[in-house]
Amino acid sequence: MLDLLALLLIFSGISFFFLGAIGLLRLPDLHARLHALTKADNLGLGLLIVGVALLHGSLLMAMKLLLIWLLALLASAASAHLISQYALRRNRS
Amino acid sequence: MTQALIYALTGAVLFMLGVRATLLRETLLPRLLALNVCGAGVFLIFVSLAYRGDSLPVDPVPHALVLTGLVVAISATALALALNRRLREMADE
Amino acid sequence: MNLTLLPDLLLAGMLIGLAWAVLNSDDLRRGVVLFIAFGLLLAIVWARLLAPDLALAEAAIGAGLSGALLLVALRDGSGGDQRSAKRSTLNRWLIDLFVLVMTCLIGWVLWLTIYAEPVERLAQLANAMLERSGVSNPVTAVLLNYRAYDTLLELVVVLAAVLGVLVVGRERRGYREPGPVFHGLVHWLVPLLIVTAGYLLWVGAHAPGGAFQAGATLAAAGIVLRLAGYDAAGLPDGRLLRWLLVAGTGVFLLLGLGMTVSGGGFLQYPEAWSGSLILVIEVAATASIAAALVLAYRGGRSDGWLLVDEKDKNREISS
Amino acid sequence: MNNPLIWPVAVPLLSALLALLWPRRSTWIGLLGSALSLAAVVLVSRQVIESGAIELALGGWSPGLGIALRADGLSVLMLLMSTLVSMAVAVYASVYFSRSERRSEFWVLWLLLITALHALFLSGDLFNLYVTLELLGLSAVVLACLGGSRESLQAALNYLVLGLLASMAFLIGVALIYAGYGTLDMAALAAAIESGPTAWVALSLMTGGLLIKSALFPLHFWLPPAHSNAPAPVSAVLSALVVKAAVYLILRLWLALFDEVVTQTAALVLGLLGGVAVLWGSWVALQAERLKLMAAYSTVAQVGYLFLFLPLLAALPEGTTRDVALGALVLLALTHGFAKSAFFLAAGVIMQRAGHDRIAELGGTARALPVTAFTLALAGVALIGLPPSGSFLAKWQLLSSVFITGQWIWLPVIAVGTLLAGAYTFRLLGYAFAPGEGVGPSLSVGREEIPAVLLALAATLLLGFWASVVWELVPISAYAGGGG
Repeated sequence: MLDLLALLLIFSGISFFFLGAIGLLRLPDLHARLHALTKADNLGLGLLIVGVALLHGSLLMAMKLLLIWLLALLASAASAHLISQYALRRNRS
Repeated sequence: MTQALIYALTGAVLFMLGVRATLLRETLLPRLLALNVCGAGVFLIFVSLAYRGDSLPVDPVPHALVLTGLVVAISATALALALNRRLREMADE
Repeated sequence: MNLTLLPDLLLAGMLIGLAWAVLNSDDLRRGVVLFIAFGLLLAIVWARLLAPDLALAEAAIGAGLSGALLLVALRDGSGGDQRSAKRSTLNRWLIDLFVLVMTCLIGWVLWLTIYAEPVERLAQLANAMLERSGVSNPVTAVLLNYRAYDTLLELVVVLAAVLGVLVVGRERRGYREPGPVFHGLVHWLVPLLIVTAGYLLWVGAHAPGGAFQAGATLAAAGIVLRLAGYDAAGLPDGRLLRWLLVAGTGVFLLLGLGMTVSGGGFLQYPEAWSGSLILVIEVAATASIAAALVLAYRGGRSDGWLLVDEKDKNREISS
Repeated sequence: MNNPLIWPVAVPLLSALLALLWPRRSTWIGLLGSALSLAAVVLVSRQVIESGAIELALGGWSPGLGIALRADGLSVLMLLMSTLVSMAVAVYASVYFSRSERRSEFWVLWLLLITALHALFLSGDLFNLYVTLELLGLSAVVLACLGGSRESLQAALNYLVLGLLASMAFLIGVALIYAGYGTLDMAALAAAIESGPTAWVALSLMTGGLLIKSALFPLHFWLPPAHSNAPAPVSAVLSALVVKAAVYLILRLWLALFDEVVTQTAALVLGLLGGVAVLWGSWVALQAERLKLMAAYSTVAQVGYLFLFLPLLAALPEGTTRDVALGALVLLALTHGFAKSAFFLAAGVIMQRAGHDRIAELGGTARALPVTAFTLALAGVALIGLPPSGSFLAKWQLLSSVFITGQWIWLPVIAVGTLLAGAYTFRLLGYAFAPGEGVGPSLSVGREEIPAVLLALAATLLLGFWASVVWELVPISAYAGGGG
């Protein structure tokens, strides 16, 4: 039962990644693409990590995975910010 | 051992693709990329030799060799890039 | 066709496709970014082939630091134009033929040696001797015990390369002050990277990790600092920097020679001590590797070079 | 302490680190380090002469799992040449770089280069050889661009890229060997290797890489710019030692390791390339306008001579005749090492005094710099192969091997090559001994002139009269099936 839930979470995580990738390819401008990418990937990674933690079933591993998620959030937020800032500045000048 | 063979053959292809690009390209940066791909091919061959199926312990010797090779490769890349930058500056002066 | 091979075939195909895209892209910036992606994919392949030590090293060195060096080279404008060499059609045709023939030959040999008659290589011996090596991570045992001499010479290679970087290059311009978001990130990230490096160094004795991964992580901290406008990138100057660069090779060599003088062979650790000696060597090596990699990113000094420090300068002026 | 094999590597390495830590003392550390390396090599040589080939298993692990250092006749001869040449060049460099800003950098990298050479000559492990090759290549590249001119940097960069490609080819050969034989130790491999696709493909890849590094025609194009634009002491070691290191490895692989595998045809191909290199290199050297460029092309030709021996060695039956031919090859390599380093140092002296090295404007050299002109003449004697130089004896043996094997095709190559070498040497000497004002007068013999003349004397007299030592040492082999 738990395994089934985990698999469900993992698959929905993966589909978020997939949607994010489609968004990256299809959306018209940079900001919209960034939006699609970061939102979808952060959520997708979160679901994936919860799924993997359930499958693994140990608290220590769950903590480690949580740490990874937090770091990835931090990195993607900061880099999305930097990229959009750069794009704004370039558009202005 | 089919997995090992797949990766070893991939390594051979990567190596020769790298050689080809080194011979065909003229400027430094593409050549450096090509040499790094070359190196990746050789490393892939080494690591696939170490792999003996998911159940047997791997052969650690090729892993250590590849680790050494990686560090040597980045040292050489850094030196080549520095030389290239100096040449560039001299051309501008 | 065996279905379990599908993921492997997919990974292998993606590697080749990415390599092709890297090598044949006319836009250099695109080539470099694809190369970083190639490195990350390679890290996944290492993990698949049960080489977690390499996966860590590839992600940190192969994709991370090489990527940073290449990107900064693009920023310097050292890309130049990206035309392929003006080779004649015959020449190109000959090169392609040569490449095809050699690929087939190498592939044939690999098929013969891996598939047709598997050879017993060093796996069993290396794992059997693990008890006597002082560590329980077999890769660390090979790197710092069985084949420690290779690693010593490799540290010398790093030293020679970084001296070269310093001889030819002047320091790059630093970056301007970052915005508040990046500044905040740096304050979190740098301590975290340092802690991670320490962890990787310590854990290398019995799990994936070790001096190279730790050194690369530490170097990443230095690069992040420099990106955030700290021009020194956390490195000291002059004399201290020289000691830092020499530390890895020096400690390694002196310990090895010490063992020779005290009656053993070169780098023949006394068995009871080998674990701690390896740790000492790794700590020094981590410091040197990190310093060397950050220097490679930063470039030489604008005012001559690190071999000349303030005292020397004053002396030369006064004489 | 009774096994001295680590010291030829450890001493220069330790000195390099010290020179990096105390840059103000770097000149003295460099000279002392070179002298102590010489002492370490002498220690090793004495032991090899007295008790035969020696082996050191590093870390106490059996070779195979661990790495072994091995010294036999061939490696001892190469070690002796490299340490003697580098000692003399170091003395010259202490003058050449005395007022240079790059002094301390030079000494650190110089000592690292010696470390790499010694490690390469002693290594008994294929992957370790790759690491030493890379160390040698990188330190040579950095030394070559110490001059700082645009041409020297461009040449160094090309040298670096080609060197990397060459090392990759070597490394994939090593990978195939490990795939097929499961060991990297050269002694174990020499015993296990057998003729077959694995050995053929691996050998051709490794040889291909090494041919680039040894600048055999038509892969020589990187050498003349790199060698002729470097600072004089660096050119001397690049031409005399670094190229020889690659040739040494080819010899090692072909004679000791792949003795069973090498076919007549493959050896013939390399011999033919060597023949073309002799003719082409000498011809271009004859037309060179600059002294250092002439010396660099002469190196291309001299490397060609070494490859002429390969088809002869492959044809000769194992035993004394083959050892004699092998000894002649080594003798030729040694003579060229001494003579060419003397030549480059002399060129450096002239360049510093005259400010240029255009051959046609060298009139007056003999009057202004008699010792240096004498050095050029002596080195020329060795390059042509006149008695009493070592190369005279070597070429004599080369000819006699041609007679024994009946491979007459090499006879015209040797004859024309020698004539061309004579022509370019006498052309140079003609200008140098002619009256003129190209080179300013000098009052005394400078310290920088002595090392060159000693090297030239070593090439002509020492190797000529003590050539028997070479023939005694060469048959001592650490590898089964190699050398005799």
